[in-house]
Amino acid sequence: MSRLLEIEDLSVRYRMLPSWRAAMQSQDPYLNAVCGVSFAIEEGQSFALVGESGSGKSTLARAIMGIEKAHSGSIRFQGHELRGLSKRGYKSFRRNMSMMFQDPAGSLSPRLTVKRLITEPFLIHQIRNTNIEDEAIKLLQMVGLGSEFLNRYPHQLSGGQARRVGVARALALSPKLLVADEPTAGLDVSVQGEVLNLLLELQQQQNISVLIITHNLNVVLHFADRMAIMYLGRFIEQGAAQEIFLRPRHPYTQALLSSSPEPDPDSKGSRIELKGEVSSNMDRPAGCEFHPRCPIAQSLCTSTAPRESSADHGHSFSCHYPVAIFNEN
Amino acid sequence: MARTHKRLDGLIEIWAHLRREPLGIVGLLIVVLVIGSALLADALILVDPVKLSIRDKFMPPSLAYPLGTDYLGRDIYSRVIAGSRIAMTAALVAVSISAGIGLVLGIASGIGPRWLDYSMLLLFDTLRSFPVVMFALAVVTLIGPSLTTIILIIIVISIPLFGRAVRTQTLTLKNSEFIQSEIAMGASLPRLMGVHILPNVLGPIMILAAMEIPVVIAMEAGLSFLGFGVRPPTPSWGNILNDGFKYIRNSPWPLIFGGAPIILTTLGFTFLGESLRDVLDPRLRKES
Amino acid sequence: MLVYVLKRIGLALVIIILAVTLLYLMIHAVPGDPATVMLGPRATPELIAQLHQRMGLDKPLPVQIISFFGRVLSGDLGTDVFQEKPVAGIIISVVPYTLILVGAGIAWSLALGIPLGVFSALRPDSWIDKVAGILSVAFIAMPAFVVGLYALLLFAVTLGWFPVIGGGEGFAGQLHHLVLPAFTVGLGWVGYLARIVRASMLEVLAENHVRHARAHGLPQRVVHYQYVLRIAILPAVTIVGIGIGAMLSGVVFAEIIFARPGLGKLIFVAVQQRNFPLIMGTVLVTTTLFVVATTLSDIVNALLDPRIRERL
Amino acid sequence: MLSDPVLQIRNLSVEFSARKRTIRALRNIDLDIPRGGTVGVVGESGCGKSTLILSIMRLLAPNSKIVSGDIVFEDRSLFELTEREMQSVRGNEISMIFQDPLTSLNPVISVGQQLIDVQYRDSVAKKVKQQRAIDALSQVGIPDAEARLSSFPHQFSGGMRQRIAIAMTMIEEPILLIADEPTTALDATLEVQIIRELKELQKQSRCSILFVSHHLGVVADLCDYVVVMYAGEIVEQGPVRDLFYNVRHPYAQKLLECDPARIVRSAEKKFPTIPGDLPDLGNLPGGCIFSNRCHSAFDKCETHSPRRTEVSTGHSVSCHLY
Repeated sequence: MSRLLEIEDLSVRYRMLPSWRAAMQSQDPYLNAVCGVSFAIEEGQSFALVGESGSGKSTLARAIMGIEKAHSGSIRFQGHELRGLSKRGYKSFRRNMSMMFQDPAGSLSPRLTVKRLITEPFLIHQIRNTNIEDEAIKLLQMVGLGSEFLNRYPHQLSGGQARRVGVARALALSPKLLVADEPTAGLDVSVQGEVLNLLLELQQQQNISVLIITHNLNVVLHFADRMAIMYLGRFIEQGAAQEIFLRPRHPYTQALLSSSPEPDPDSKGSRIELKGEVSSNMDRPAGCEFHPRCPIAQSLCTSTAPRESSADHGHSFSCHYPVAIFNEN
Repeated sequence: MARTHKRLDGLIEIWAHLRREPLGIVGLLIVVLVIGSALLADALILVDPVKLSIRDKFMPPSLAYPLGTDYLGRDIYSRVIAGSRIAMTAALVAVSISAGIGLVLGIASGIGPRWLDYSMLLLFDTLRSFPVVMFALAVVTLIGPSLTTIILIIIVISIPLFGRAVRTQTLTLKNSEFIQSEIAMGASLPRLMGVHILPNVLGPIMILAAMEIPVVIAMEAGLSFLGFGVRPPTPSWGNILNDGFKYIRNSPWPLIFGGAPIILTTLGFTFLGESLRDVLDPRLRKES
Repeated sequence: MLVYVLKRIGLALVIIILAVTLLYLMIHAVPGDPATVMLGPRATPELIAQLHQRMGLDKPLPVQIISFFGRVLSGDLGTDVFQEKPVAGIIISVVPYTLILVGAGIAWSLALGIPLGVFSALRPDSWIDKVAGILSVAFIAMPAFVVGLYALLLFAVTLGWFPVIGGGEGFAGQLHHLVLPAFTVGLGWVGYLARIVRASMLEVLAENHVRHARAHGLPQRVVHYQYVLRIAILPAVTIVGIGIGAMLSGVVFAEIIFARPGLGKLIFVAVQQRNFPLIMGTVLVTTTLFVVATTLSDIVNALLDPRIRERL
Repeated sequence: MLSDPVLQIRNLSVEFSARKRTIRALRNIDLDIPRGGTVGVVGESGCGKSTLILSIMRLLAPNSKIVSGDIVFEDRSLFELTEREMQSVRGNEISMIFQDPLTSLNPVISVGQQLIDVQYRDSVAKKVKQQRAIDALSQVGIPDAEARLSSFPHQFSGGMRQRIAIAMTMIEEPILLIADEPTTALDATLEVQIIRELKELQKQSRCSILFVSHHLGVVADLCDYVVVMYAGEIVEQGPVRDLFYNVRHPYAQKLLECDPARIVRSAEKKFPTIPGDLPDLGNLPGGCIFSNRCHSAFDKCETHSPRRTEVSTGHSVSCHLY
């Protein structure tokens, strides 16, 4: 297997204050949305980014797509460095990477028909040697929609249908990498599965790599080979999805895992409650950034940031007092 | 071919909605009437609108002079009809030019670099901060009164209106997910503008333009009334009022019939514009 | 907050300076020089040169502009070459009339427009709301000067209830003279305010927090007048600022139609005489009034809305 | 049915008119809320959860109409009360927590004032009301409560705002609390906190809770009685253990299967779904509403509406299979 995407020490930041004002109030003028993140996706594999709102997962995805400017680090796609490329330079790679945005209907241009929407990629990349009409029908078929959808407009689609059109559009040029930002956001549980199944099926058929962003850990286990948990723009734990599910080492991961409990009336009290709320990106806590919320924080955590430790199978985490591994069977 | 079909379907749909708005229908009728009289003015007038017949001055409405005569005995009816042509010309020319310029500046401001946006905003704010009539009067002093001057003034002061609206619309679109998604697919800037931004901006601008027409008509008439617009004896509605105002104690008819078309036209365009907006505004349409 | 206020005032100053500079530039961009235009057929080379010197037209443009602002800062708007009087004095003597007219126009339109808007919004789609809606649109659409002319014709000339011309003597007399002009400049704003208040009130009524307040059993009165109106009134505040500015335009017509002293009448006469210093002065003063009004309304708006207050 | 209910809904049907069509949003709802108990309502979008709540609060939009049925609260029919009487029920006896904490507080009125406003019925000194507000805020875990009274809603995070909303109901000490998806808009780690606050509140005030959610895990944790809704009808209801361990209705079964937390258990690498679409509530087909999506539907399902059958004490299901 070869590495399709390699991210190294990537940071993204936004300017929040003009520098004179920042100096006056002795504040950092930047909001560090993503700080020093490294990971890789193999060809045909899927990788999940998990985190709560504001953790920087969408920003990271957009930086990879070149919509957001990365401040430092490296983004290598098929061995080519993407960071710092011009718009034109990026364009030649966009054929091979595509992104699905959160809002199913909102990410479709409102005045275009489904046919236009799903064949846009061909027009943008000036691919003329195909019959657009056939291609459109084929794509619709691929995502399980009939050709009667060709002339509909986005506002005439249900959430699930709009999502399917989004998938068709993203996969129109058979990309190597698909970035899916919360592909099930706003969908009912009974429809959620359909979209995920579709993505799974197409991924296996076409050997696409998928970077999926979600806040629902349970979706991940089924979907992803590897995953990373983000907190305040950093990866606090990363590894094989199965591994993290069975043996979470970071207390935050553990809490997240416990937060979507089985619908079982007798398993009461299994949820781990964290104190307080996610700290502000602009005002990061000293030491381990998770310590104000951590149920097991010690004095060391308030002063020193933990370094990344590794466990087996490429599993790594940043915690001074990782969760002990019990129920090993 | 397919495209014209789509347009036609759109028009039919608009009509279907508009039919249920009585006020909009009234507005439409008035607008058709005014535009019709402007187009057919030559056929509709009874006598030459600038022809004097001092003997018949200050006549009340009669068979010979349906709307009476003014202080020089000119036929007010013919002058009103001829005036509609001037009003419509001023309105259409001024509105379409300023909407066009506003569209370009607004999109540039919304999509361009920050410094451009700031300077555009400053320009719009500055142009808007002259009280309109004072500004107009100052300009008239400089380049002399004429229809062209009025149209020029109206263009300049309407640009900020359109520019700002387009800018806001563009900014909202720019941050929307569908534009982001086009960018992620590698769409070029001209493509973004032409295919995705422009069509979505155009609708609201058309409505705004329709709503601006009555304002322009009022402005032309107002400046002419003050004596700073269309030069007499050309029959503009404002000029009719000007004459009537001077001789208000002699005869009320020029004043009454000079003002009526202005009020009627502005009301007509406004009612039509309002109804069109209600019909076209997708937010409202979804509900009803 | 302080930063915002300062920024806003700074912006206002920049706009005033830009506006005046623009006007200055325009005067000079026009073919023919102002002195010649002013003097008309009377122009002789000597007279022109003399006027040039008196108006500072012989110096380079940037110097002219800067010295103009310099003089403005010391309260000197130049001298009216026709009456040989300082422009500032002439303007100051008529400003009160205009301000009173604008104030009266805004006051009565607020007093009628806001309750009308609230009333309509609380009974959406009732026949009263529909009538109020049509009237509002009609008031907005009708040009103020035609309204003024009709009012003059009907109430002053035909019925004789109100005086035809002048500013009036004594308080009662002034009030009597104020009625028709104030009616003229305010009518459109009754419509504007009613519409804006109605629309924003309906919008706020549909917001979640209103349902929340109702679910907690808050009395109708409290919900409508404290929880909703407080937010719904904000756009109206902004509009009043713009309204004052726009009325400065409207007063030109009102002052001419009702032969009332004021800035509008002043500039009208100045334009007819091509009296550039007086025109410049009046435009500067009205522009300043306009910008001050919009700036104030922005600041008041920010003060009323904690969300904006906070962000600044 | 359960003994001593605070709220009884009998045969409630509600319709909307939209685009000249009649949407039959709720049909024949029967539901009891026991004193001190917690009833969970689950269902997907369009199932009528919100309409149900708004009917109880009598805050339905003007284009809706109650076609039949009654809601009896503490021996009074809510539909027979005057608007003024209803006002004194709202907040005082039935209180409510909304879904989106970001929009449910008035943005231009200070939090303290809003907490005082809900006490308008009490004729005690403002000082006392203020003190109550402070106490309630500290109880729901807002640090520095006294100083924060003068803050405005936007100065609090989403989780904090939901706590403020809980503090409001805490002050009102209602007999019944309706919680409309109070955690849906919040992150997972905050959800745990809010649920604990709700449990705390109930322990203190012994109020009954009607808890609406689509998160089955939370319902299992919090509620002792569960109601499953689909397309405007109650398809199954029963005590929490009966329902989760012995689920009968095919829709309820599927819904449980689809719950993301259950997915982990299944070995098959495929996500469970419920194929098909909701029926059109403006043009209802005859027979069982779920028949078009049901995997065990038979002839009768398409022609006859199932009646409600009690399968064990308090556990009833509307399905021809039982």
